[in-house]
Amino acid sequence: MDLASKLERLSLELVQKQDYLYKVTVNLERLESLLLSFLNEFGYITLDSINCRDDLEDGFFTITYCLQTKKRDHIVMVQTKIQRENASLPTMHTIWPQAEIMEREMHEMFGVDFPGHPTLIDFALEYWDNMPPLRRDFDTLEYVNSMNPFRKQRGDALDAKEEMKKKREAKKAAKLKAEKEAQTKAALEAQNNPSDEVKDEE
Amino acid sequence: MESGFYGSSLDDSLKCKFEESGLENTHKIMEKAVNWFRSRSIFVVAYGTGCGAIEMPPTFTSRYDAERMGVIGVATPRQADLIILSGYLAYKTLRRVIRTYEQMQRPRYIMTLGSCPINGGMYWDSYNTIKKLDDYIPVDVAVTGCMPRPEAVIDGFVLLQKRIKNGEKAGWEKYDENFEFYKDNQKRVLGGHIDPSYETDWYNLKSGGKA
Amino acid sequence: MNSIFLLLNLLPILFLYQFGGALHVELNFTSSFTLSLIQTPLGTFFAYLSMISFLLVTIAQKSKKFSFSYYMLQLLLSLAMFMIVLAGDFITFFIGWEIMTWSSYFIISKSKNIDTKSLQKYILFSLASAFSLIAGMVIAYSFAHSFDFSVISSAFRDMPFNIQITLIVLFSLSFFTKAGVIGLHYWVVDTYSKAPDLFSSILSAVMSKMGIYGLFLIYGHIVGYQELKMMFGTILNGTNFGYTLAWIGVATSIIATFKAITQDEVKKLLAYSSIAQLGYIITVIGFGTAYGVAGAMYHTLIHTIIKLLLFINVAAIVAQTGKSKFSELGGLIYRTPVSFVMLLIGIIGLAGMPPLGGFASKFMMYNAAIDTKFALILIGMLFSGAASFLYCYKLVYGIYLGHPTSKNLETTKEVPISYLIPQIILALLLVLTGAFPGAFIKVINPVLVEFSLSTIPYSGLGVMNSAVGSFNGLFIISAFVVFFVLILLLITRIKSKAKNNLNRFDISYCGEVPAQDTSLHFGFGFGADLHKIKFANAILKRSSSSFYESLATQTKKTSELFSRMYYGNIHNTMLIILLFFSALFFIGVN
Amino acid sequence: MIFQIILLIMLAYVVGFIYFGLYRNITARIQSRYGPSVYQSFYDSIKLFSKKNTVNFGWMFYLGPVIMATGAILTLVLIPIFSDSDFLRSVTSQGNLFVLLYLMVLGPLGNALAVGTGGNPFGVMGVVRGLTRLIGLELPFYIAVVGLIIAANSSDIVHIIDLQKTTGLNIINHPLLFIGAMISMVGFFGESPFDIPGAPQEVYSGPRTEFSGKFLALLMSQGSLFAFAKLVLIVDLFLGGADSLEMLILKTFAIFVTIIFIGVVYGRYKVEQAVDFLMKLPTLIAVLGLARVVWFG
Repeated sequence: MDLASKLERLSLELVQKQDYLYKVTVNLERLESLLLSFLNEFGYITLDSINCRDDLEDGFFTITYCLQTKKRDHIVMVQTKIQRENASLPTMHTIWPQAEIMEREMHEMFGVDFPGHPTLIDFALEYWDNMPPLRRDFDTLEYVNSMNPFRKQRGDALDAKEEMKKKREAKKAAKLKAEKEAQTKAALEAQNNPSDEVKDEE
Repeated sequence: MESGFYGSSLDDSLKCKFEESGLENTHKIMEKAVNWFRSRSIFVVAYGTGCGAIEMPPTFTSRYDAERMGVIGVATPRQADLIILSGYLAYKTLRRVIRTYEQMQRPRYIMTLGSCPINGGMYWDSYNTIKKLDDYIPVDVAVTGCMPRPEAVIDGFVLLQKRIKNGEKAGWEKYDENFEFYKDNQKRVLGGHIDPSYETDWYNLKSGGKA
Repeated sequence: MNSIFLLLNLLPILFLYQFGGALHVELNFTSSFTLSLIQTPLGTFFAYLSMISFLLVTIAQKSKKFSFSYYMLQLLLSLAMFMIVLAGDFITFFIGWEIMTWSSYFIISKSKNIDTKSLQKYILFSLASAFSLIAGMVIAYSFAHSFDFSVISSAFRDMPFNIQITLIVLFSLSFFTKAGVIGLHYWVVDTYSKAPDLFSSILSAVMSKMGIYGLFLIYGHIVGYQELKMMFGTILNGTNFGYTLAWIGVATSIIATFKAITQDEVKKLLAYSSIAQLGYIITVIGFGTAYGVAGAMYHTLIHTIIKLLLFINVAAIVAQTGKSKFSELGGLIYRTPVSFVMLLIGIIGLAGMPPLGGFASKFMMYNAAIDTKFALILIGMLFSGAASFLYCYKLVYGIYLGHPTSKNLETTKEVPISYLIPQIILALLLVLTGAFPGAFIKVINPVLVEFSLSTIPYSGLGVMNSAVGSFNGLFIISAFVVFFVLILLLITRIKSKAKNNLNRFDISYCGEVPAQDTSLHFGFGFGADLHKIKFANAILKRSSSSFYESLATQTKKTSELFSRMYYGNIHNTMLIILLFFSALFFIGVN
Repeated sequence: MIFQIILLIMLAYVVGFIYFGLYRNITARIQSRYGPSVYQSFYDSIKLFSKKNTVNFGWMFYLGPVIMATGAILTLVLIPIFSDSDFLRSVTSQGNLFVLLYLMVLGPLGNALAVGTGGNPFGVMGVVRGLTRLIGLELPFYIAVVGLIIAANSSDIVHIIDLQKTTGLNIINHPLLFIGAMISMVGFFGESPFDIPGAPQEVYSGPRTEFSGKFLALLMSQGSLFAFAKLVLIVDLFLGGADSLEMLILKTFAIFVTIIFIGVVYGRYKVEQAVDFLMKLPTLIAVLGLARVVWFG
């Protein structure tokens, strides 16, 4: 592929993930210049999305920029890693205007800072003062239980699992019973009409 | 605290007059008549909070035609009697819903669609979705299902109409009586950034009112 | 000082009242040069109109400090108008006209907002008006050998047709400029909006009426409506002349109405509205029927009342808040309630709605158009009337309704009482003219006799009669009041607890709570749709300023050409002069 | 006379509300629905009158609907209802067609003032759209009215009705004027395609955004009175008035149904589209009718 050779000159490797999906991994220092060259030199005019993955165990965020050309026939993912603590990224809203809202969301959900971003304010959440909710060290369940406890049951509610089990067992028992009854009935009938068998044999 | 900021003014003033002249029965009949008219004409502001919003167009248009029961959609909360909340409510939505509800004129009713407003539904463990709507605003009719079909919604209308006709105690009266309870709950979940309640000076009632 | 000038302003009224219609003064300087003052019914009407206006404006001026020279100039102006409307000959008329121009010029130059360009515009157009007047005068003198109105009037019939036309055009141009007909209105808007706030009311209410008086004088008095009919022939039931003039008036009113809607400055809107209303008067003034004259005169009266009221109101608001744009004002209704009610009465009059006086005058004008079967003219008038609702609403909404656009508007106090007294008097006048339109018939009939037209039948104070129908102003206003009170009583009997004076932010705003700095005033929204309408856009995008500006540059270039002759080599200049004179001589010999 | 006025107002109230019930019913049938009860408008208005609280932004907000209702009732009273009898003849002779043309705008002005006081920008947006639309909307109607006045040489409606008894109905004599007036009427009734001022999807509810409870009920009531008045005006001007109650209802209902049928099938024009349209075809039609009256009539 043409792009692969171009990237090779920049000593970057293009990895094919699927037949329309490619990946480039780059370090943070070279990210901005690479994205610029993707736009200006390689013709990747569309920024699809900016994604963030929280690698809690390794202590960094993996950021992925998905780019497309005008043809829309394949996607290139530009991937980089940043530190989780005081995470910060260069803002792309001057290059792709749509990046403004994506970065705003990422700031809200992961707490990534974008120096120079004009509207780093509330996006979907209002007045959120807790840890950014999509970080993996944010204990959602605990938060939910403290903020929104479950409704107290009325008392007449039944455990669905056990009820289903009971129901199934009852059904099974009924089936077995019916089979047994059918067998005994058949046996009785056989005893009552022995001549038929004889006739048949004949 | 005063209970019922907007106590039933029409009924109270009339009641006194009728009682003075010994005509309690007339008052009762009048009240019944008014209740019947109220049940026959319900203006709805359809607040599409979640996926259930998609069930409202068929309810109000040719297929199911809620208008034949006197239920018709309006655009502003000022004119509405009933607000339909169709689905889960995020905190952000809740703030707007409270605002819309407080802008409606009494008597006012709330109907919810789906299980999310009752127990969070499939969003039960979301960091951003409330689980019990009736903690924050009084729900009159909850139509269950995920999502309820228009028939179920119409069934909800019928139930509401029956209640209005019988003069049962409605949610708005509970809201006025337990205003502090509701406001405390709202404040707990929405934090300190709760919208001003213009119809009752809630802040001054709690702090400046007594001092 | 104010009270002294107040008394001085009362004097002419007493003077007029004392003479009671029999004023006739002649000052003979030589045998052929006489200054005369004659009191005609028409002149008396205009004299009272301007004198009372000056009196009311002087009352309003008490609240602000004005210099002695300002008062003197204003007094001079009122004297000049007194001279104009009572003049019996053209010399007196012209002297009054010039004093009016110059005294008003000096008053306008005292304003804080005025710039040189607007002043130049004003004086240039005033001078053009005067020149055209004096040209007409000289031509008329050359035939009549007198400046006296009656002599010229009788001599007019014997003049050649082209001289008659020239005279009518010259005089009309002069008075059109004063009244601000479209095309000649270039000075009006700037001058009205940049003059001292209270003086704008005089400019709009009184000074423009001098143009109307002049038109009446020419068409009714000097030429005579019968003569106009004979000169130009008839179309439908009216004259050709009236029809042409009516189109000028209708175009003026329609264009000015659309322009008014898009203005952001309050006084500019009022200035354009003034042009539009004078357009109505010019429409009917040339019809040459009793109802046309009556409509024009009634509307003159109503427009004077309304424009005084509105300009004084706006002046008070500007003085109180320091703001003069719709986008900077708003939400003053509960701060200045009396002013609001006054403005409301003013705009109901301006829009011409019953039961106030504005309707009676419009009714008269419309009936005049029906009487002459000028249907398209009438539709044009109705059309501009319908469009005028927009600027009327903009006026009241932009200033008083909606939301305050700045902090200090929330603490504004009611305007001083001296501003309110004239407004209340004018509002009462407006109500009275609406309730008793028949009273005006008594005023108008002597004028109609003066113009040798048929008189209008009179049947009761409240009834306004016209050729094609009548209406009872008193009945309508009393029925309105009765129904209003009844419905108000009914609705207040319905007990549903209404929380009075709700917080202004508690509005249905899609579930949101507007913040303190959310822009909620719709002041800019007016006229936005108008630009998308093809017809309106065609009017709005054109402007007379480009024409006048190109005229100015052309003049400048021509004068540069001439000035080049005087610079450089003196011999060349001498040579050119020599050649010029020899050429003249040559032509002369041949 | 006072008794007659009260009778008239009650008649207009009932007939107007039933017409609006029928309007909703007919619209529903056209959209293959059942539609509400015919008396639905009564239910709505009684319910709104019995609302327990009503927002109020101050005295001008309070007075606006009252002015609007006053304008409607005054209009109603000044229009001759019956052609033959002396029913309210002494009242209707106090006004004429020009008074009515301007009275019809007085109510909306009162409403506009209240909307402005309410301070809702959506409401004011609706009012401005309404007033802008009025520029185009009144044009064909004015032309039609002027044509009739010139044809009858009188602005007195009673005279226009009387004249039709000898010369024949105006709808036959001046069909072009009738078409022009009817197109305007569609807009005066707030029907599509000229229903932009209160468009619910765009400007909330337009001018009515902040009105609730008894104010909204008052607006609805005056709306039905006013609608009846407008229908009677059209009947008087073009259909020769009515000499009995049955004829009145028959004729007004015919006009009303026509307007509904026009309104149901069209989409909504933007303001500028509406004005542009009204200034072209309907105005042209009406001007042709007018030219016929002035030059050949």
